[in-house]
Amino acid sequence: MLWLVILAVVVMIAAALLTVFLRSYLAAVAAVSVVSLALAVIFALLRAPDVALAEAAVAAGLSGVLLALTVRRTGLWRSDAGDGKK
Amino acid sequence: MHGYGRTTASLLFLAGLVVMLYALFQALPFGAAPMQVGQEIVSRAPGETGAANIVTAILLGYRGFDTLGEVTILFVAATAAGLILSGAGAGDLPKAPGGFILKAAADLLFPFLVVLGAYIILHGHLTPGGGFQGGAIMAAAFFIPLLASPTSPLNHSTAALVEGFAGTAFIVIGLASLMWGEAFLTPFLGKGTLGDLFSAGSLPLLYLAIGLKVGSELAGLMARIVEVGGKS
Amino acid sequence: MTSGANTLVLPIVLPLLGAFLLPLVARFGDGLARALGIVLVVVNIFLGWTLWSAVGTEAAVTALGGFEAPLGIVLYGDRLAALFVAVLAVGALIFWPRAEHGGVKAYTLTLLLVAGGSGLVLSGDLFNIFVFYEIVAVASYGLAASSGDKAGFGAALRYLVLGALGSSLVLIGIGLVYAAAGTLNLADIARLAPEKLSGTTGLAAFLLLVLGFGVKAELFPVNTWVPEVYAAAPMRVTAILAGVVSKLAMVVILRLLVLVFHDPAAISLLMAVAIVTIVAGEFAAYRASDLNRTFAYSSIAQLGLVALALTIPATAGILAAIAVALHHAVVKPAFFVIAAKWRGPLAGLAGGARVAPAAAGLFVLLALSIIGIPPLPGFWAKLVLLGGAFDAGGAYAFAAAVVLAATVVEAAYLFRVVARIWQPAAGAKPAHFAFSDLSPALLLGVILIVATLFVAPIGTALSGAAASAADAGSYVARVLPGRM
Amino acid sequence: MSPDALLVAEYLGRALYGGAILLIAIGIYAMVARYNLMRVLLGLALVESGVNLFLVAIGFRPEAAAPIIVGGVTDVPMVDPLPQALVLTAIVIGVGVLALAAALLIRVKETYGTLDTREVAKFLAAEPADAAPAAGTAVAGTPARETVNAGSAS
Repeated sequence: MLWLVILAVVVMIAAALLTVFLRSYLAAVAAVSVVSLALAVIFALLRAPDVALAEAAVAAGLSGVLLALTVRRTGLWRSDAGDGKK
Repeated sequence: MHGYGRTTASLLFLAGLVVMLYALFQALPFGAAPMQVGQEIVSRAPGETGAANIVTAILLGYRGFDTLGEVTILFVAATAAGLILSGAGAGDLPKAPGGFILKAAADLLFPFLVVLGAYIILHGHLTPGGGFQGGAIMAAAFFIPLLASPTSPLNHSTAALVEGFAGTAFIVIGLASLMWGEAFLTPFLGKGTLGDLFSAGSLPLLYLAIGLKVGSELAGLMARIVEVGGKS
Repeated sequence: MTSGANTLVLPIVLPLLGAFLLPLVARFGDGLARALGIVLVVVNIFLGWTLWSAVGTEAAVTALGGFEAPLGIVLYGDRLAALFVAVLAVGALIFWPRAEHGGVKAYTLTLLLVAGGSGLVLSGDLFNIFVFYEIVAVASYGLAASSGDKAGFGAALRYLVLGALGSSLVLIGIGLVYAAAGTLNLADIARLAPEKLSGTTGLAAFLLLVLGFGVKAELFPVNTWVPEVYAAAPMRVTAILAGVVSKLAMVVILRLLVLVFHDPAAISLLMAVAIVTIVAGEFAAYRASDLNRTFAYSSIAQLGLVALALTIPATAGILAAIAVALHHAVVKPAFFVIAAKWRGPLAGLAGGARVAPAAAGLFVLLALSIIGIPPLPGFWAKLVLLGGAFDAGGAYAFAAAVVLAATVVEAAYLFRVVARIWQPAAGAKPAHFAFSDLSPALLLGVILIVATLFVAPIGTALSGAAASAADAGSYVARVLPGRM
Repeated sequence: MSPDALLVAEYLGRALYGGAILLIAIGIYAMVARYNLMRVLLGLALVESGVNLFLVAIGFRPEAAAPIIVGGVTDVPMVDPLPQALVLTAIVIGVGVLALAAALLIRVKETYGTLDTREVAKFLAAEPADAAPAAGTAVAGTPARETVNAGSAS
């Protein structure tokens, strides 16, 4: 179990870093969903099945869709301007 | 006042927070939860609520008032988003229908998702899952057809009707116990046999109300994000 | 348990029920929804009043769901809670949103604000307080953007981001408290605090909670949203947020201080935050170039005064905090009513006294009270605060000196405006006030004058409320009768 | 518990608390050091996830079962169910706040034509003399804003 948790944490942190540094916003949103999915796995391993289910359905699924729709609606899916440091 | 000075200050704050949290978590014993209240709930929940899933017993029984607040927050967010987006212009959306495959998939998925959502909601007091998880699935069930054919927007008035009545039901179930001289949200109806589908008194009813409310609210929220202009 | 304690839940649940029903009622006309909303707010004033007269020194306690504390959630209704339930409802009644700013949705959000705020002051459970705080917060984000003004969206989004970050800090703080004490019930935490929360963990938890709740309470450094939101939101929303909602967060901090964190380090921390808030607020108000921002920054300074009062030990501090908070709740919304019409740079206010003598006169009255000129209520509020601070001595004497210096700055910028209003008009004249524009402010002015006449009985009543709010022992005894 | 199990628990604790702190830190970094409001929102989602991980980790006990009674057996040790209930609440609250933020973001993009935090801050801090009557006119037309618009459209 220890190794599974460590693996999930590593995946989670890697995905979180991708969220910050990926240039494409749609990919960044996908990375946030990966963070939530890894978190759901951790929750399941920590004997919290209810929370794991909610994290997967609500945080990974719904808010992922929500953020992706927002990216689409604001037209950010084509550009990556206006970010980063000048 | 703005710009780099502020960013530097924020980064300093971030560094301070990380150092503080690191020091705190180092001192925090892991795996030795104090479980003052937790242990007492674990030992008393089956007898007091009749729910086999103790997280459900907490969410609907011991901390049912939190759950009412939680449902309310979704309602507040949906109302506020509606207020903000009413009068929004057309977005950057393709207005063409979503194509044959998506439509067919939506038609196929719809009954499946509804049944799955209802199952998860109704078994919330027995197995993992419940009103929130099932409600999210219900929301997906109602939202996918909308993606498939954007020209037929989700019927907001139906959603509002479900939302309003489900929220009212939660409070009315809570107030019912008040009329019998008990505190708000006191569970009623028999507790039944631990582990049966028809057990845990009024808790499954509450979860049903939550599931419907969460489902209609989340679907409405997403529909508002997608919707092209138009007042809701 | 007192009989009738079960009704403690009504000031929360009835507005909530109304909010859920409002979109359905609106099908029969927006006017009906508006009427229902207003009726429910009036009912809440009544409920607050009955609670105040029912509780006396013995607070009403109800265990929700019949699950006794500390397992379930309890509501704790003392006079302090009753007072703020009523004040919030009165504020919502006077500043009920106009139809053109969001219509039925704004009515719904206002009702939710009332429900959430009542829950915030009544709840006796740390996490439940967080949930109600979020209701209040999310409703304010929505209302802040309801003007449809261009600046509103940006201001509301920045407010939301800061607020959500603050809420995350609160959650970490709650997690730390739970990890140490294993309970979320405030009375139970109070019982265990000397043993479990006296060290650095407790201090860190307090810091996180103050930073988080400080977003609504306009405390430094998490108050950057204040001038932006107050400038962009509809005047009625600004009045409610500045006048009442900010104080509700202060009530939470008060409960935390009284029950859980009596550590000298925690007190010093809050005092430092309060002093920086006062100084930064008054100087920013002095430098502000328009009326709305002046009042926004002055509101920050006033809430710094409330926080400072909370650090003064025992009943004196709580009395001072309640007095300053209530006085500010009357005066500042009235100021914002005036600022809503007199927008633009301060230089443009010349000639205001000629165009709108009633508004100008009211402005002078409010300014005198907030500076603290006797016999206006503001004087008594500041007197109680300074008296408490000097009695406590030590660092408090320094704090009192800061308050006096801040008062001088306050007087400088307010009289500068007054002088400007009485100047002859140079170019374009300031806006004229229709009676309906000024009526909420006039009503508050009348309340201020009535309060001046009845200072003594009000002071006695507030002392009683403060004394029972300061009594941590009786809080624990009422909530956990078997566990003392 | 055996020494081995204790060691495992210690490493587990480090991994979980460390993961939570990193997640919170990365999230706040995204919120303060990147200048696009969409990135700020994503950062917010990360911070909330980190806090939720921290809360669940608090309630964990090694060698304990999930808080669900199976087959009527009630005397097995269980992990603390209370933090789990809190996290469920927090997740749903987080989604609500995120949805509202998304709605505001859409309107910000629509009315300002940019999602750059610096531009939005500049607009809000502008002197009331230009900003107040400018509900639709003056500010949108300033040269600086036009360049940004052009930049994000290309």
